[in-house]
Amino acid sequence: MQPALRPGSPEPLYCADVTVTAEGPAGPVTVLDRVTCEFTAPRTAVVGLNGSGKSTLLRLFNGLVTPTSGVVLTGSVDPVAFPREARSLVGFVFTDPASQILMPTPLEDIELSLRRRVPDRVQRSEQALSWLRRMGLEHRAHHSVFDLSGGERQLVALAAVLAVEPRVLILDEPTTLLDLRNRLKLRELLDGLPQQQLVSTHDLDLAESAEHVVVVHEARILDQGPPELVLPRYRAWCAHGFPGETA
Amino acid sequence: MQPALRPGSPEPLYCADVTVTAEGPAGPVTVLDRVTCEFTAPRTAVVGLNGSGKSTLLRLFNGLVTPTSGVVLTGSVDPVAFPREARSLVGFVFTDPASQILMPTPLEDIELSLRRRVPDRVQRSEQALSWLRRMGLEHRAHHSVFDLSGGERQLVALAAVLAVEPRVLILDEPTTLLDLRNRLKLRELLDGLPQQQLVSTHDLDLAESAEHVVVVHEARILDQGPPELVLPRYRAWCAHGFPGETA
Amino acid sequence: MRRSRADDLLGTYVPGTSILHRSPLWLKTVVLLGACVAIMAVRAWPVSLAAFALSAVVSAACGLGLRRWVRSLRPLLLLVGVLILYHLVANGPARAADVVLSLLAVVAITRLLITTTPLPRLIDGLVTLCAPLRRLGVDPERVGLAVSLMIRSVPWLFGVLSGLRDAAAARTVRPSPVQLVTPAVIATVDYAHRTGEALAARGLE
Amino acid sequence: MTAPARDTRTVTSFDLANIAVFAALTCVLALAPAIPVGALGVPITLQTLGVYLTGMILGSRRGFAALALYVIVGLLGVPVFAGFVGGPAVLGGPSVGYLLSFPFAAALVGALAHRSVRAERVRRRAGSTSAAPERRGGLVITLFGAALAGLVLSHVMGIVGMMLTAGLSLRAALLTDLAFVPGDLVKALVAALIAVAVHRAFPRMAGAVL
Ligand SMILES: Nc1ncnc2c1ncn2[C@@H]1O[C@H](COP(=O)(O)OP(=O)(O)OP(=O)(O)O)[C@@H](O)[C@H]1O
Ligand SMILES: Nc1ncnc2c1ncn2[C@@H]1O[C@H](COP(=O)(O)OP(=O)(O)OP(=O)(O)O)[C@@H](O)[C@H]1O
Ligand SMILES: O=C(O)CCCC[C@@H]1SC[C@@H]2NC(=O)N[C@@H]21
Ligand SMILES: [Mg+2]
Ligand SMILES: [Mg+2]
Repeated sequence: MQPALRPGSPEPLYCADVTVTAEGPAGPVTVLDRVTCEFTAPRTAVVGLNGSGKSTLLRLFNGLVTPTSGVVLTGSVDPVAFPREARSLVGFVFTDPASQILMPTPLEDIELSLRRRVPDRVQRSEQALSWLRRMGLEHRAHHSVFDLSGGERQLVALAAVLAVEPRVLILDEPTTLLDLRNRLKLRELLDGLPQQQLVSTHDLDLAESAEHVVVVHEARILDQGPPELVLPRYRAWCAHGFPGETA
Repeated sequence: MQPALRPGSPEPLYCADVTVTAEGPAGPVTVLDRVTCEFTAPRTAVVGLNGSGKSTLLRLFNGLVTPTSGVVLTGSVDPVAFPREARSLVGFVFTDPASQILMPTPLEDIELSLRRRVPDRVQRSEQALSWLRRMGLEHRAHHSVFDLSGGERQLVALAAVLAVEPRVLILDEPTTLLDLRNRLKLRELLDGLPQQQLVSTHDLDLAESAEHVVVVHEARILDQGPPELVLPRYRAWCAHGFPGETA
Repeated sequence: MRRSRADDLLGTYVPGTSILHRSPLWLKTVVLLGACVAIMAVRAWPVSLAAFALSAVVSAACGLGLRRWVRSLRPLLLLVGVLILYHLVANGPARAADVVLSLLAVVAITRLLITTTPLPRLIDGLVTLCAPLRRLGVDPERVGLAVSLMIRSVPWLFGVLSGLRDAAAARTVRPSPVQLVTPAVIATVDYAHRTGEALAARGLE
Repeated sequence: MTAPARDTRTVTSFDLANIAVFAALTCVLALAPAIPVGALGVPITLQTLGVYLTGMILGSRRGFAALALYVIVGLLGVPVFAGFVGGPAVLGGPSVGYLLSFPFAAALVGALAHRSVRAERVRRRAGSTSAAPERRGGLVITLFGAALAGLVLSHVMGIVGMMLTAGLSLRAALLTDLAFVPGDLVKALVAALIAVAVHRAFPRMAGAVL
């Protein structure tokens, strides 16, 4: 049995004049600074330096971060007022799969995701197994998640999110821990998914595969556009200094 | 004051017929399987899939892992019998700097490294500061390490290891958590160091910069040689299946 | 990896050049802790009140500010309320005033010590203090190292807990508290392992 | 294998890291909101969860050291006790008995818990057919029993502490203490459930498999 995926009409991810400040050690820090943007491409990649604000931008859309000012819209839902609704629309995959997998074995973890929609236990187990099969992880179903390699764990985390059949997929640096083969495998898997995707990444090969690339720099959106235009500029900035910097 | 670095004549890292087994959930697992190798190049890169045994191979040389059978030599020291001596010869940089930085602030962390060799507190403080200056992190000396960005943290970890003036530097995936700019900066820094280096990495650009590349696959060394020969083969294996696999 | 305000409680040092900042640690400790012992021993509310007021004055005079002084006492509010109620009913107002004022005074005075001494100095002091333990086979340097490690681990632990809360929220699942805390404790043990390896790798056996 | 070889006499770097991190865990649990109950205002806190967990996971020697470290750092003035309190003042306060009991309770829990973890493992080695007997609940019950021993120890010391510092009668002290029992029972059970998972993930924590 193959789990059905709703083919998605695009759910625009939209934010207008969003500022996020957080309590730092020396007073408040601006993590996002009057950001306005709209993501509708099938895959949007967010690139930027460590600490530029990528993860914070991604977290806006499922209400994990609340803007200090400004408006956020996930599809037609306001994630600030209705975080539950936004979260059922958006599947969020964290960088560190260890902090995302909540149950001791992959099968149990995916069953946890299915609990609400599939009340029957036998059916639930079957569906969970079929998700693992899609990931090529059937043989790992009953292993402890601590015995899985980094790559396998990241795939389990993704399966657990896909099992809720979200309309939009947000992935925060999904390839950091992966070897080249797992990176290629994950890319192939993402390419085959019908969902709209928003991915933050340091892996510029993955960014290359997006239709739209956004560069976040010092809490603002510095540049955006098609990858073939934006990525060369980003590479140059990394090597020779960002605009306004004395490299 | 600029800390002096001993220019190193190569310290061969050598292992002969080394097997490492570990306790798995279903009986013992072979993590390294009769591995014989010698690393003398100024920079050797170790590549391989997740869980292939790279980190285990690196840890052999400072006695963090004890072989089940076989002989290991770090320079002329046997790290099994003399772990202290091996560790003072070898500086080891871990993937995750957060667990490597042992003190609450960068300055204290580097002072900790200097404690044994510099008994005077004022001198120690000064030398630690001069190491931070070399890394361009002087202004961060008294910040909590949790306020540093990922790149800054990795540089502090490296400085703390360099402060003991080791002859050999072993780095386990030092660039995974870093953005492109920090990756370039770390590479530049490594290029400027006189120490012999052994680096495991999924970052094939970094592997490209080594004089010698080793491919670890399923607990064995599958291939080694100059990067321009080995890396294309490794890329092909990742995409189309390793020898003996039904891709 | 993220700071919340709770992490700051361990890094309460406030830089400055006042007499308290400059005086040697042993002197400061003897005077301040001596005052605490005296307050606890005398057990008279006017004395406690005087000491309490004095701690506010010293706090202001050393450039720490009254606001910080008040903030350090705020967590005690609930406890103070309970104590006042109980002792008013059971033992009368004098006893209530004494219990509450001596508690507040002693907390405020010890706070003066850690706000005017940088943590590394405090740990050095502890190492010196632990010198006699050498005879019992305890290495004082190791005690100091353990304290530093503990303090640097607290923000990390706060980060793990909030990370797991986020993960559960993002999946709109409601795992039981045990299911939620188990991965946190396992991550904690893993972190301790990695820290131990880092200690060994840096030759700090 | 990755852990440096254990030496029973000295504190290895591996032990030191565990001691420090679990002392920190107890701090974090102590700083969760505390609810003062009873006449003396001794609060219900999550500290005892830290005590039971530390004992069950680290064993008696390291467990004692971890909680001793926690208590010493608190006595030095770092605000790590319930309600952000720190300093030697607590020695004259009503909760002194509980606080001083923590290292001993952790040691007691640890001794009992590690013994049963090792016994469980020997049983499994000896040809038990079940795939993962540790999941079958037996170990949860023995670990819960170990925590109960620690619970009794800390409550006895706590009662003595309240009698000495606040001049309560035995009866009044017992009544005050009773308010903590239901909560601590729950914490003991939670600790046992978590510790079983931890021992499953890190089989070497309880020492070499016999
Ligand atoms: N809750 C918070 N409290 C304090 N600082 C915060 C908070 N959230 C974010 N920050 C700071 O804001 C900045 C941006 O954080 P963010 O996680 O979005 O960066 P990022 O672009 O994802 O970086 P990386 O590539 O390293 O993952 C960082 O400097 C971070 O320390
Ligand atoms: N102490 C241990 N107990 C059980 N299994 C272990 C132990 N140490 C390593 N392994 C297993 O041995 C294999 C090799 O581990 P290692 O960490 O060397 O891989 P790696 O090549 O560094 O992988 P990665 O690229 O993901 O870091 C993994 O499958 C790991 O699960
Ligand atoms: O001041 C402190 O930090 C110590 C508080 C002690 C609280 C005791 S521990 C045993 C019992 N169970 C609780 O939940 N609270 C009390
Ligand atoms: Mg991020
Ligand atoms: Mg590795």
